[in-house]
Amino acid sequence: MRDVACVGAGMTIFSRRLKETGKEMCFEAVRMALDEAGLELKDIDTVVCGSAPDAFDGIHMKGENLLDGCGGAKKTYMRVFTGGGTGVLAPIAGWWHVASGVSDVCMVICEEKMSSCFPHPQSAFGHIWDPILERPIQPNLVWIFAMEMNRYMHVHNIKKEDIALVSVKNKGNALDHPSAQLAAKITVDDVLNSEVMAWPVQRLDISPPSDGAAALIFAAGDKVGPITDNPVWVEGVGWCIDSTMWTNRDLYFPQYVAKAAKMAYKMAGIHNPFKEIDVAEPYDPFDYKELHHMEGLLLCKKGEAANLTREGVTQRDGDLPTCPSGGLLGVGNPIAATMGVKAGEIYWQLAGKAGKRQVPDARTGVCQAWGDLMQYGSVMVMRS
Amino acid sequence: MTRVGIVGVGYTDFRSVTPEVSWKEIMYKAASRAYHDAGIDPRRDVDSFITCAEDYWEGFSIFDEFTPDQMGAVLRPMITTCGDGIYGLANAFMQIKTGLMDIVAVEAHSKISDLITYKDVVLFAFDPVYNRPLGGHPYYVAGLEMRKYLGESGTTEEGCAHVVVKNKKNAMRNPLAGHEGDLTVDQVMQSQPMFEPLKKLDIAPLSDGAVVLILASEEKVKELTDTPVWIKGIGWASDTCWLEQREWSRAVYAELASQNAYKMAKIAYPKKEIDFAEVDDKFSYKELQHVEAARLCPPQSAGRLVSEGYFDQNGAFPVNVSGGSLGCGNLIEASGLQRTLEVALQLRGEAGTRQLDCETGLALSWRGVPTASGACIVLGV
Amino acid sequence: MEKYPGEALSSKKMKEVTHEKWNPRVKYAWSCGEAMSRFLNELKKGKLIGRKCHSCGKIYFPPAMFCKFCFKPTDEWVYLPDTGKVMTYSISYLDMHANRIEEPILVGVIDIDGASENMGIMHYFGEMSPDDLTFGMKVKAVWKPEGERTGSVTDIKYFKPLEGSE
Amino acid sequence: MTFIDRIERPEDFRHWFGDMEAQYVYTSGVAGDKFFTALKKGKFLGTKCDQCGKVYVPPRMYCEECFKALTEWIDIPNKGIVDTYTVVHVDRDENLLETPEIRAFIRMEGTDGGLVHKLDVPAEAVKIGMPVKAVFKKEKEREGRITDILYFAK
Repeated sequence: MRDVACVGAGMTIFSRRLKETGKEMCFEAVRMALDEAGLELKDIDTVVCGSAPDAFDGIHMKGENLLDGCGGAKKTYMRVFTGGGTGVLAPIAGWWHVASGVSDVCMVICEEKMSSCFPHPQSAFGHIWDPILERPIQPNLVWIFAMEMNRYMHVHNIKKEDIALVSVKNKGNALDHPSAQLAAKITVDDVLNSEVMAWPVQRLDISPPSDGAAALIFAAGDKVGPITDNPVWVEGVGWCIDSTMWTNRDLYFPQYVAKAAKMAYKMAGIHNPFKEIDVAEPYDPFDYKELHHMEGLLLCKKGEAANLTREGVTQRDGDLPTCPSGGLLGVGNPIAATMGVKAGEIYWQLAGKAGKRQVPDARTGVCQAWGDLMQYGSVMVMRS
Repeated sequence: MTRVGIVGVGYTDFRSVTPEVSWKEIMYKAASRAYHDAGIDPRRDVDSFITCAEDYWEGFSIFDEFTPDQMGAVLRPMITTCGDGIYGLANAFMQIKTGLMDIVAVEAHSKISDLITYKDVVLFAFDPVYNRPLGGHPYYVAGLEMRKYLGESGTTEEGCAHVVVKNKKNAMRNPLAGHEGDLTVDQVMQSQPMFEPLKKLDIAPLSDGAVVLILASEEKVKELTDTPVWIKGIGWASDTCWLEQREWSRAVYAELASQNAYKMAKIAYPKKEIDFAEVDDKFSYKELQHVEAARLCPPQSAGRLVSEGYFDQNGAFPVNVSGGSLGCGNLIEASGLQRTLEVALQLRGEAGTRQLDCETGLALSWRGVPTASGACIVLGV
Repeated sequence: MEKYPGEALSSKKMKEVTHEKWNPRVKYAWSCGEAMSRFLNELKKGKLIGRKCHSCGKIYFPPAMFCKFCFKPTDEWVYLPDTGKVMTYSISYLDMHANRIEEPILVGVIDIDGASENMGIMHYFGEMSPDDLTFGMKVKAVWKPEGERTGSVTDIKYFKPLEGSE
Repeated sequence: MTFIDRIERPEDFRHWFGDMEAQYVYTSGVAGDKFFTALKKGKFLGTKCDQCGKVYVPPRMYCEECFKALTEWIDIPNKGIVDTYTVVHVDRDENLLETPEIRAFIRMEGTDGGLVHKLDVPAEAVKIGMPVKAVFKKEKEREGRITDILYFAK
């Protein structure tokens, strides 16, 4: 297994609508990553594109349409897609491109243009259901997150005030992120008084749909020297999928995230995640999900994530800074392109390039994505 | 680093309609046969699972959600590759080469008979601003490409008709095939012109079917089978996606993909070091374009050679003895695994009346209109 | 703070830049296959049917022809009562197209009695107010009249509280 | 025998009908917006890469090979040649068209690209290499879309 290091990252702003087409967004993110790594496209030998449902961009086999913007023209190019889990699974695919010895320098590029789906991406979400069992009920996607949040709150007796703290923290952190779409100074009361969508989920509990793209460059250990003296090594990868039938699991604990985390921790030699991890970027499309995924990532015992949040442990200057980037809640949620605020953020943090968001002396970081019908977990551990 | 081999194959036959099974059930059918063939239990022995699929072929916004149960992948590592079956094999190959995984199951299927508006979905892959607004039947792009290829290479329409006749005849000896037949060149030449010079019989008919291949590390291959098939080389590549920028007369993606595969397999003289090939033939002229691109015959000579029987089962270099897509049916994203399956069966000596005397075979796939992307795999014993 | 690339568009400006519109025609006739065909045909008769795996004893609802835990074919059809208990629920003020609605939709996951644990379906609740909804509550299916049933999960109108179970 | 129980009567097999449809609005992009704004005035624009000299039509925001942002816009004359063409006999549902329609890839003079579009030339008169030019809708009917061009013709 060859050593693999991340040597560059780039991303566009996240916005409800961008003027750029999907390809143009990819170009902007890839160009930024190349500039940061001091490389040109000829130095890249394979390209991995990660992009979630075609139904957002409105282009069938969207990976083919994006390829020239990703730098894939006349190159070894492939798209991987595991729903919302693509944000961290795509860099993992980039990792095995290099660790296998097939590629020396691999460009991983994730994109999503949800604004093409008119008037709201919600109508594309209408087709993620089983056509026989669920579409006839005409569900709204928020329903199942509300059911999961409800179950999580019920089993651990967690109050909404504590969950709202996550939204306050992340939207505040996002004030320091150049790509932020919904950065804001808000209070717990703002969250609790926001419009109820599907109880217990309210307006300020959710991340917004966005357009955006993000890129990461991975290089083999023996190729890193001339590129950078500040590489961030990929030391653990893990991914796991649960059954299609989301009604067949007790939603209070994401077992598929725990299995992916154990896989990554075993590879990275991590035995006590809370102690050994300096910065974490769990997937936070909803505020309760950050807590749900902190527990899935075994960063704390089941039901205790809310206490850590209340005690400020997850603040940037806390013992376990969580979502210092501002996450999906603050920066935006372009599904696959959230790689920029998950894997990309961990790279920038461990390389000491996170600017105002920098967590002091962070050496080991974990990022995680989650997707499909509450069924997919992808986890990556990096160290500088 | 460990070698990678195929230890199990599982497949359904290829038929135009399969009303008696849902997409889950056709996947389960192929997967359970593959695990049986490899002699393994997916719930214990398989480390990783890979599915090759595109959302709009299946009818789900995130098809990745609907794949684990029928593969035995519940609470296991699994991904969906948006590509042809050989792209899935490439991911499995790389996962094993890292040493993280020992046994990986790769699946691809077609339930295209469930899709009522196939041509609208193909058109939905066109660039939405420059190409799609002109509408029409999306296969006109193949007509443009065939015209350019015939013009540049001097190949005749009869040469393409010979491909159809050869493949449908080969399919007579393939029990899995769904579109076999004894046709004459004239029959093909007189079939309804659709996108001149492309005629109705030049186009491979759509088909349902599922194929699952089990890949394993060298150590596991030796443990599990005494007829191993090794992956000697694998490559995948794309020309630009712009219709207005790409090379119309040559399959550049096939040139790049086969080049990468040959480099890995240390093959310098493909024509001599490879015994037979299964290349994509979703349109008749594509087979000729692809054998030339993979340097399995001199450039611009494929049209003449196919008329002389050079690529027949008993010819100098057999191509598509399985019947190809023209004979078996176009399995969309599973076409690559269909090609690789035939190469694996041949190398295992399990090809029945199609059996060739061979030690090294090549499979090459193309992702269809309007893409310029393809993958190539070289297998050997 | 230096700005990352990208040019945002307001919804007004979106109409001013050149753009293209498209409504794809994408229609399917999914083959239901063995398990779902029988499941739907039984719903039309007002019955719930599941499938049992003898090697692990799990009873699947909705039915499946294979057991995803043992990766073996399931062994027998099993009729199930149309009662169950509430695993989780939500009270939604949004319909499928994210339009706000006054009268909330009560929806949740119902574990069907007789099936294995965590074997259930998502469905509506009715004849109850939002406050009545609680975890573990016993409910019973309310069916459409036979003549109106078409063989679909919506042949069940909703689940109402099971009498005498409070 | 994959399954232990099988449905015996074919009419018991069910099909479930549905769709995967939504409305879509696509921006033509940073480069596309300039191209189509010019097209609305009957003009063609391309971008030129100063590193490799490639002239892109349709114009790109970037060069595919050098992967540099392209800033040099040049006017492209309304002159092209037929690079390849096909005579289309069927519509999207494969019903025969009364009069076959011709589609072509027209290489724009002095560029490395061109446009795929309709060709208004009798089928027997079309030859690869023949010069053609774009025929536009009336100015006020144009909307800044590829369909502002009716077809290419001699």
